[in-house]
Amino acid sequence: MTVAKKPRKLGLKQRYSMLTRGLDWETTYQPMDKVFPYTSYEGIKIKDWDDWVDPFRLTMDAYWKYQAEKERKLYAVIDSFSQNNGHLGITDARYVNALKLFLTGVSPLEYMAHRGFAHVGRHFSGVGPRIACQMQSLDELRHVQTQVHAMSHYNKFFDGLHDFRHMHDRVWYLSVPKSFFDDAYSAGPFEFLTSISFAFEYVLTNLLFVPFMSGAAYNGDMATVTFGFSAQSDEARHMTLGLEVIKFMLEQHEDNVPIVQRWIDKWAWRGYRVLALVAMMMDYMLPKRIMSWQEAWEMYFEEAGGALFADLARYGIRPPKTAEVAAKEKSRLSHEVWSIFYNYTHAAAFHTWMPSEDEMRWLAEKYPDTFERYYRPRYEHWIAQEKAGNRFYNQALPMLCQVCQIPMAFTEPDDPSKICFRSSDFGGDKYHFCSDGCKEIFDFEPRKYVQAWLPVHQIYQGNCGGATVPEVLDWYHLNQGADNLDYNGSPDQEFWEKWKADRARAAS
Amino acid sequence: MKLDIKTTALEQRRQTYANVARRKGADMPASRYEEATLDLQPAANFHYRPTWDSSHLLFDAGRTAIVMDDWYAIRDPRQFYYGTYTIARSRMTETQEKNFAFVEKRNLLSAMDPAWTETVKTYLLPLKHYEWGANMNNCQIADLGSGAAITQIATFNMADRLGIAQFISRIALLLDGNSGAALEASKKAWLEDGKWQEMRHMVEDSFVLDDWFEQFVAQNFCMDGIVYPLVYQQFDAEGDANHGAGALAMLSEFMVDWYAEGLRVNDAVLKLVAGQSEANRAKLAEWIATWSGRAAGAFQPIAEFVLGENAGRAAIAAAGAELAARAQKAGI
Amino acid sequence: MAHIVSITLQNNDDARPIIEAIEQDNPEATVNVYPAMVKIDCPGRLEIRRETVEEKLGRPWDVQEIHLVVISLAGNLDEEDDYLTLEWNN
Amino acid sequence: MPVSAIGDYDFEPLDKRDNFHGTMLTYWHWDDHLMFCAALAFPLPPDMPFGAVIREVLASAYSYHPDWEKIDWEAVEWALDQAPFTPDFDKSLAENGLGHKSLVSFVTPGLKGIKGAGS
Repeated sequence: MTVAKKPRKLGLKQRYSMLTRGLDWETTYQPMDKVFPYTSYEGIKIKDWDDWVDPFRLTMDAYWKYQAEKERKLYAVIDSFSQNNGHLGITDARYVNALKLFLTGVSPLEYMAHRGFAHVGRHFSGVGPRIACQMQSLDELRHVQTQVHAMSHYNKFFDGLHDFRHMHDRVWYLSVPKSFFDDAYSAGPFEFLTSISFAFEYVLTNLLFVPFMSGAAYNGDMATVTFGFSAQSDEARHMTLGLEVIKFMLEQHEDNVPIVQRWIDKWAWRGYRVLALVAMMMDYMLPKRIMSWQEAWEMYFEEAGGALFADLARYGIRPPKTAEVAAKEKSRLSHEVWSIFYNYTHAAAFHTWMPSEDEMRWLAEKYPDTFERYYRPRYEHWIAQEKAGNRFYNQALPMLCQVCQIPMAFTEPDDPSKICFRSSDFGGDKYHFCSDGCKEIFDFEPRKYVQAWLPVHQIYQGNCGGATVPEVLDWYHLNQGADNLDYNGSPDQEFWEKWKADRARAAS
Repeated sequence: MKLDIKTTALEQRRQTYANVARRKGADMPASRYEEATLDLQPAANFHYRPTWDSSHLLFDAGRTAIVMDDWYAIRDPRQFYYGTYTIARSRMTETQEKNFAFVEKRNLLSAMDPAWTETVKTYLLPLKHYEWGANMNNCQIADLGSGAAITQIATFNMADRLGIAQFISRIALLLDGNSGAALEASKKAWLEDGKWQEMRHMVEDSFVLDDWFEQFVAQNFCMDGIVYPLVYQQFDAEGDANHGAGALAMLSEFMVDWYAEGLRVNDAVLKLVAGQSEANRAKLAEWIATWSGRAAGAFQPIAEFVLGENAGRAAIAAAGAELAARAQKAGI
Repeated sequence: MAHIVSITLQNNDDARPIIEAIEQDNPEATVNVYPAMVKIDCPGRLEIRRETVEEKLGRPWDVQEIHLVVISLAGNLDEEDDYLTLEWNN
Repeated sequence: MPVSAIGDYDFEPLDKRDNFHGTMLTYWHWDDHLMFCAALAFPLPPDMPFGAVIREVLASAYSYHPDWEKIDWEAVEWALDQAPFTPDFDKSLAENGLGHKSLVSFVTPGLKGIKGAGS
């Protein structure tokens, strides 16, 4: 009888290792480099894939069990949110504009992450990292789908959410997040993991999800805070994957260090530029605020990132160059970005507005060095113009950065009053950048970035539905007069004021 | 607070997202499956070509010979999106856990004939590598496929196949008392045992296919269409009837249910794709002929080993005939 | 000075026993409460012990159940049957 | 640096001048007036006179600003691709040395935006 009498007890690590390691094999009927054609071209040297340390040790059965429990809870909240018309419980309808930006700008990236992790989940030649990537691919599908479902209720009552996928592929500011992820997905598998798992998930997404979602809770949006935190419980796994990937590459070969360092510099910068949208969401779009962008940056990047990079120093890794410039920009980033959207909200699928006097006091308190000096005078002028029936809309299209694709609105690191212009010549043409960070990225791989689909240039080339702004907005599927323009006077505002009046009447 | 329910605040401005409304009509409420699936894949204005495949764009529809007017014509008959998928699997896993606990507690595998235990180690345990191969192929479809509808199906397959590989590994641990010896021996068999080499050869060839839809056909229709009916129906029945292996069938309940569920999906996908054009139909017919023939030949040594030469051949032939009948029903 | 490791959990009933267990087993930990979440910081190292959580919970607890309530982490993670630790190696 | 890639990785830039239907792309920036959040992009015929750009193009974009009508055009300090230059208003953009994707920026002495705060 071969069935053992008393099975020995397996610890978590051992059991996980037995159920995963060893599933793969060295192929012999097809050469390994044909089965895994993408693992060497980036120059990363791996001596032994078995050195990989699994971050979390979830077998599929445990994965299904825990994830199903999370999904049951989440959908119970989403159901009750819509049954109870939870959209009426938020602090103010202006808040919904943050959700519009989230659904059109962020949710499609979750989908990209799903496909990107499927790509590396297939193409790494080690079983450990592949399983971690595959689970993440599955998680990311969860994130986009739960976001679409949570926002589905808002879409029934508010503008700007109705055609998020179509818009993501076309609308000018959405090319910022889109190009970010296209850049990562089109890179090799190691760079992809450095960009998304490490730079984005480990170093930066806390800034997106944690204070912003806590802010959603503070503003009465239970559906969003629930999907946000439920997604974050997966992010904790993803973050750990990000850190393990970096350590794995660094430990495998010293030649990997400079490559990884360059990727960290590149992706921390690129990710930081995308998060400029979040800076604006935090400081301007949450009616009740938890912390300022600057405070969040200090807590999640400077403090947490400081510890992380001190830990990686033993491999010869230094903090990303982003750190220095971002420290200089942190007191102006959100204001510069809000100004961009205030300029161009007639071409955006969400509303902007001028902060109230209370809100300006809060901004002044949080940003004592910059707000009163640079932004209040501008805002007061805009407010006066709006009162006079002359709300400012910038009538000409902006110059864009070739790499991050944000309008060239960022100021010199050492002078908040001067726009930062950088440029390079390549192949007989000029290319312009918003920063040294973006210029360095271009200069290293110009052939990649000359392909960029820059919305303003595409409009001028006649590829976006027509030569006039209304034609372009039609091409975006933007409902003009509803999705766009100032919050004041919008159908969203009319709806909200009416509801508030009804509520007041019912209460009296 | 008392509220007038007729307040305008409760008047919906729209029923669903515009992309869904364009397909269904604006007045139709949409299902969660539809909102979470339709048009989710980026479709235009890609910025950079992939450095790993610079002859294509990201999400290039030209990565398969199959041509569809609309890849979202494909729907999952189970209507699985992540939530419904994981909840369904967690239910199946609960049953599977109970079965494992039941078998383990009563040491039921010891009721198997010792010779049959060795047979099981030979035919069942190496399949964990076959499953891992199926995981890789579905992962590749999830990477390169066209449209969220089909890539979502492949993503769930990818996870399922890893899960099944792990269930098989757990059977191995039950058989070797957690020593890992059976896991190692079965990997050696997959790599070296002559009976397995045509299978491994076929699986490795499927890894390097250029066309992801051919991979879908080869893996999910043809190879599985031979392997699953044999292993989880014929072999289990033989073990149960003649070798005291009833408990083993309990441990493969997940696989049996999973395969039955997947049949409907795969057949529906093929029927829809074949119905799009004669060119698609011809391509599918070609792939099915190639891969079902190959799978039948590759698995024959195992079938003969388990069931005996004649019964093994007959079982392979029957599985091949069932595949042919399914293909015909799908219009191929 | 030791760098701060950190774990952020949802502020709900499932997480409460874990938060209490962390406080008990990590005297240096600071608990920061935000809307809907709790961020716990600790210099150098933080440990979550299964035994302590089970005491608080009054039932068996699998360390992997942490997946249901965790929001964010900072530090190198090690997970075993009996504990989960976060640590910086410097 | 070539891009790390499998196979050739060299593609036509999307913004070649030929793609702009006879115009060339130009960027214009008014210093100290960040109420206009960024420099502006205009596709313009290379033979368009420099002065006509100011009158017909820039005026429509910038005249919203109270400083616009106060500009002393004789005193304006110009830069072309960040090097000082003196445009001839009567000559064409091309004759003034502008190329595809050139950046023209200008400082208007004495005018520092709303309340002198650079907006």
